[in-house]
Amino acid sequence: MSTQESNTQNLTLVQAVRDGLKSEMERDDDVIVLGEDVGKNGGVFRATEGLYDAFGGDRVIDTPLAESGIIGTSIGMAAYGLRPVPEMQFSGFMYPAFDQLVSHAARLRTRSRGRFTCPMVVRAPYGGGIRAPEHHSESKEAIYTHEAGLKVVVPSTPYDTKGLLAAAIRDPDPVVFLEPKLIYRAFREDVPEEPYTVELGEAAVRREGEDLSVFTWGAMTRPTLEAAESAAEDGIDAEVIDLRTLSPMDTDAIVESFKKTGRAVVVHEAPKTGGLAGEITATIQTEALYYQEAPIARVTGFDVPYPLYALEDYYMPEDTRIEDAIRETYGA
Amino acid sequence: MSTQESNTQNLTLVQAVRDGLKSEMERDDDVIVLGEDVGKNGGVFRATEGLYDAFGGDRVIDTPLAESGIIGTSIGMAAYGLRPVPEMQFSGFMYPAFDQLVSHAARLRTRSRGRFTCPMVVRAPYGGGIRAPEHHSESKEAIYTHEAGLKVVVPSTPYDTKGLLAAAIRDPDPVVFLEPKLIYRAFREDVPEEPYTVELGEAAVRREGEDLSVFTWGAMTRPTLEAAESAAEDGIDAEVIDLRTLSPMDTDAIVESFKKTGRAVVVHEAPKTGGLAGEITATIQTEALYYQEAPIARVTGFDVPYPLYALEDYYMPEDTRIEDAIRETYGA
Amino acid sequence: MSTHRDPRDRVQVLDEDGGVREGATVPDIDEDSLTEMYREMRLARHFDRRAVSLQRQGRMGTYPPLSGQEAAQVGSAMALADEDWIFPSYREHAAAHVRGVGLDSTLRYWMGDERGNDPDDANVFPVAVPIATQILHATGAAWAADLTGDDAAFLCYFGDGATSEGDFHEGLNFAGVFDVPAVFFCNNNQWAISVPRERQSASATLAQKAHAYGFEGVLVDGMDPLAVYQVTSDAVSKAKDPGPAGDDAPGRATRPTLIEAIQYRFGAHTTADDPSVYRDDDEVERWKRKDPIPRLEAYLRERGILDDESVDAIGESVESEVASAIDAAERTERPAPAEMFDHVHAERTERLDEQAAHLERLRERYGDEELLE
Amino acid sequence: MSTHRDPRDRVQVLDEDGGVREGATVPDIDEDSLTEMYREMRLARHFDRRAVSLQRQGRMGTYPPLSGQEAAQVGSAMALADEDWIFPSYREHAAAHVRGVGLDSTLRYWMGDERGNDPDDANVFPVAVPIATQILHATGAAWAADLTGDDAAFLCYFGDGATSEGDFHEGLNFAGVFDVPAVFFCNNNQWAISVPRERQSASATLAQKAHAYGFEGVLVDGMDPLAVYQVTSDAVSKAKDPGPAGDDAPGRATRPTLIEAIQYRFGAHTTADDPSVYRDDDEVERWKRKDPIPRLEAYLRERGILDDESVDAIGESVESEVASAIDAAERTERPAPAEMFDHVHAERTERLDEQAAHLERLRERYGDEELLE
Ligand SMILES: Cc1ncc(C[n+]2csc(CCOP(=O)(O)OP(=O)(O)O)c2C)c(N)n1
Ligand SMILES: Cc1ncc(C[n+]2csc(CCOP(=O)(O)OP(=O)(O)O)c2C)c(N)n1
Ligand SMILES: [Mg+2]
Ligand SMILES: [Mg+2]
Repeated sequence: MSTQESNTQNLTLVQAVRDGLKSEMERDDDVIVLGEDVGKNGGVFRATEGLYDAFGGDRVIDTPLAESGIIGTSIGMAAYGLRPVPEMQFSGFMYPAFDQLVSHAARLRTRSRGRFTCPMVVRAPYGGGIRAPEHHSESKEAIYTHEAGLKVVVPSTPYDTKGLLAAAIRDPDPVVFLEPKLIYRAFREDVPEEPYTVELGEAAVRREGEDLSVFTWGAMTRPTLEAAESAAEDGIDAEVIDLRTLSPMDTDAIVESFKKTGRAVVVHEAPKTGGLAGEITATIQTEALYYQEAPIARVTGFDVPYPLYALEDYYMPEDTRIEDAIRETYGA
Repeated sequence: MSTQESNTQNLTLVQAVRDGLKSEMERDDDVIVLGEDVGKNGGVFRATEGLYDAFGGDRVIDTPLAESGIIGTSIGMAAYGLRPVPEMQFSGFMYPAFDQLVSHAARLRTRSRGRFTCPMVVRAPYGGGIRAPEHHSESKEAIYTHEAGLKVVVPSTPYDTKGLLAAAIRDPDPVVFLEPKLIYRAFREDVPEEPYTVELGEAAVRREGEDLSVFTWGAMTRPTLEAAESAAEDGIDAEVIDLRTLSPMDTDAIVESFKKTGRAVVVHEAPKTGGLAGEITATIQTEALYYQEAPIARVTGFDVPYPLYALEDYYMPEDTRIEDAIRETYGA
Repeated sequence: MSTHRDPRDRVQVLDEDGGVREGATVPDIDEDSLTEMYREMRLARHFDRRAVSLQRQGRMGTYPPLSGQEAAQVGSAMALADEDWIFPSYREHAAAHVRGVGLDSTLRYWMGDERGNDPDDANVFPVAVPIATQILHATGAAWAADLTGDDAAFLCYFGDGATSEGDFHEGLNFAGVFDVPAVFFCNNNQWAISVPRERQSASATLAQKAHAYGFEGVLVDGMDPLAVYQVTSDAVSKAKDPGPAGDDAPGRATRPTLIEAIQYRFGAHTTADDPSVYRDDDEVERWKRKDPIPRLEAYLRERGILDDESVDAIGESVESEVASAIDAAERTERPAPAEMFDHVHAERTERLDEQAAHLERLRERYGDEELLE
Repeated sequence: MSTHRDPRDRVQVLDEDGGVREGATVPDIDEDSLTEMYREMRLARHFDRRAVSLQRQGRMGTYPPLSGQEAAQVGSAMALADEDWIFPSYREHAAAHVRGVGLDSTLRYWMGDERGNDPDDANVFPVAVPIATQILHATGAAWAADLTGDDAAFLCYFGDGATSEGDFHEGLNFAGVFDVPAVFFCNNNQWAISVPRERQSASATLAQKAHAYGFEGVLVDGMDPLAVYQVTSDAVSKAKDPGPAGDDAPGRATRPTLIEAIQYRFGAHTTADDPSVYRDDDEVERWKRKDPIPRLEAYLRERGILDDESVDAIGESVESEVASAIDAAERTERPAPAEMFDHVHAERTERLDEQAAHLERLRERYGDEELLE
């Protein structure tokens, strides 16, 4: 995927987060990291490990335990000219900051007609599958995507993680950066040592195929690819598209793929009702209804509060369930 | 609409809210009303006027200015056995309570496997069009609808308002009750003096039609009906369905209507991306794709923060825009 | 620098008739500034009356009046230096004007036009409607200034009701922990819409809440512009040049201060509110005796700084300034519909382009009249 | 009833060797209860060790240990009457056990089974993971009890970190305004994961934060079970039977109390945490000298209430109680997948029925093994 000439490191996704933070902090003194346990402790997932030692306590800041406080002060900092990168310890703990995020971060530019802006990246580990306690497995990207003024990014590979994070940090507006923690350490990839960006708003084709399109993002990308490979053994050639940025969404890529295949499955962990599969389906069917050959399937979490871990494997979409939907959609 | 034999009063929608609260408070001593300015002042829209005098300060309670406090204490009250009906002064000010709503109200039953429950109705005036200041015009039903464990109701007539509110209050689980303030005083309707319920989860056919289905709710119902009448003059016979309850959604009614017409328009005030029109479209096309004759149109707010009032009329869907979509969809 | 006043002692300089109270120290303000202070308060009062009337005539939307609260706003804003910032709620029209925001901007904002919220070069943050949320922005900006070595103070206004919100707590707590140069200025006007101060908190004073964050709280007569000026000056100096936290200090923080300015809103909460439903005229009359404008006027007349002539001249200049501001605001062209799409992000997305184009198509097809009716 | 202690004075009864401190009054507790207090602390300590080991062996998920905090939990929970309630965070396994929650339930919960969170008939609210959120539930329930005329106290546990959250502020503020029978019990164990107490707030004590809400704050040695028992009893009595707010009171509220119990967590924040990254062994060792268990044991031996024999017997009974709880928890059948759909609302919706049916179809088609791999 990388065509860079520079030296590379073989990194996991969470290491790529750290490397991305580090290289942006080196590039730009205005970039600061703050949050609960991000300093000495290096974050509960070690995503900020080493940054405190490298940049000191004025740029890598342990805050009091208060999410609205973290996001609200970050907004003030951003408006004043810094580029804060606050961490929310888990995306399930972002809700206390929801008001600051949607009523202020998302609106500061429009409210002041551009005099004040909010270049801030809110990072949060998100998604399920790691046997964590209640509230540690949420996947609620849809509520941020519905909010005008916010951009929403979910990387699925180490290379993209570093590049998308850099693009988000350099973006003049607020970005919610959701990190699929299930795959924080699932695999490694070569990642350039140099800073680079992966443009926001562009989907990636992870597998080309002719028969059917599967749209997904984050931790669901891997089981989706597995399902596609397995379906391929029976001659079903699925295209797998990783959206990477959920807002703004790469509608062109979605529509283009669908026009080719005429069939689609959307995969996400979030509950089905009101999840982004609905948005994607609506987009497709406005722009490409006349290409459609079968109902678009949604493989998603169920409409239940995310269960404690004894049942979470029944809740999470995985390759078997995805493959089932691919076959049904192909056969429909 | 009402076939009751009892005496009726001719009420506006906001009067029906008040009447609904009053008659449920009379029926059940456990029902209490709390919020900012709901007591002596009777609410900034006068939705609770007279209740303080009728039921006293222990059942109609002015709280400190703190939304998380209001919802959080209501959860404790509900778990203890009361039936609190907290008011959020405007739906744009519910966000500070978002965490309590989604992390607790929505989950208390499932978390304790039914030992603790949360029979609570969160009322909030919602939607735009009244030349109000910033944050007073939000329409974010989608984010509550995405939350498993919450029910979401939006009435559009005085009769329904009283009946749905009663059903919500008697419901054993938390309900978000969004009141379209644009039509709080727009028209009157005969409303029985007796208590009655309108069942949650059932859509209402507001206009029968053969050519095309329009799905909407709340304040958008009226301009939609106007648009349908106007289209009818040119021989386009639109069916108008008012969903009334957004969660659980009356999928049967949606699918049934669509199977008859094969064409649909969805109308809501909320921003397009991630709004419920996506969910409705996805539902239709899974269940009735083979009946579909044209792309489903979405007439919605734009993907911008709700503008201050000099531009709000451009933002809000109204009959002309809806009719335009009806014609396009009919002609497609 | 720190004085560690007991938060139960109210700082006062002028009595209700404009005389200097026994034992009070009059702050060191030059005559021109005193005249300016008076003029700004007169301007605010007149502006307020006119704004309410514009709303009544349908020429403006909902408007939050400030009459009665002029001393708190003008006295505090005048205590700031050029490099300092204010973070207003929605009621600080007078403070914003002192800090350089044109009255026409303020009017445009309440006429439903976001462009009124871009205060040109003034060090004034945009209006914050959601209660208490701006406290965190002020703390964050003060923190950023501290981190980048800027020598400025950040003054944040909010009401008595705002002290009940979680954001008040988190904002003041962060300010204490990171010891930022912030002044938290609580306009305790006794009411949060219809909810009286006693209903907001069981604490004896709001000022004492500062101790929970390890810094000083000060109570001041908010209808005494000289007292307000004094405590704000002290707080601003401390923010910029703190001493160590004293032994009697409630904690470690040396820079921030919470000021509770006791005052009263004479009018309605907003033009949409009817205060007669929840409070007595008697109470209003009692507070009107503390009206800051006659108090300062009496003091300045007594000192020979004002006389009938200058008072009249000020009255006229104030009227004409307000009249031209209204004129300017009303003559401003409506924002173009496309404005809506232009400031969502730095650049429009494809979706926004499509939606803007769609709106233009609708406007062409049907005309604005039909579309807006 | 109210004592209005200065929140800077720490209440202590036992010294580090279990002797009674000079001038301290020993609370009135009968011998059986003292033995029970000791046993509950031993039980908690042993349970904790076994639970950590279950997690290490992959037999349980992430677990938050409590070693070092037994006195605060047991001492406070034992001060409650039958009708009283507790609202725990996620660490109060010992308090919950005192109040009647079986250890097997606690284990089931941390084994990922919601059924462990239904504490049968115990007056114990379910575990609250989002920090400080339970404070509002406790306030709300206490308020409801007050409104309905029930005579009960509501004790809410939370950590030092929790005091920074907005919900702490709103919860205590509501409690003050509505003067509800609540006791807010802050387990200040010096750390919120890696963030030290000084980073949470610049205030000299956490107890003094009570004044912001118009009620009393009390500081207690949280590793001294007798002192904890005493201050909690006092607070519970006051909650149920308050006097008027005294002249020196920080405000109007007469019932609520904030207790700050100074203590230390000996182990990791949770089994997912490595405290060596952020704190010194020295510090841990210093605090271990205050270990509540040997302190109470020495006191009880000195009083002749315990001897070698009874201590051993308690050790054995504690081990066997924990062993059977583990056995019971591990023998519990996994919850059925359908459970997920059954408690979303009182009744399943059509959508939930469909989704449950869909899951069953998948299970039939592919089998659990393939579906869960
Ligand atoms: C978060 C939030 N909740 C509710 C409101 C509605 N509201 C507007 S002003 C107000 C009262 C504010 O009282 P106070 O803080 O004392 O300020 P004042 O208006 O008296 O200046 C309320 C409840 C709001 N703007 N924001
Ligand atoms: C709202 C929220 N934010 C963050 C977390 C993650 N988290 C879990 S425990 C913890 C520290 C809590 O510290 P404290 O309140 O002192 O309690 P302790 O764990 O020391 O008992 C954090 C940050 C959470 N559970 N909830
Ligand atoms: Mg006020
Ligand atoms: Mg702690």
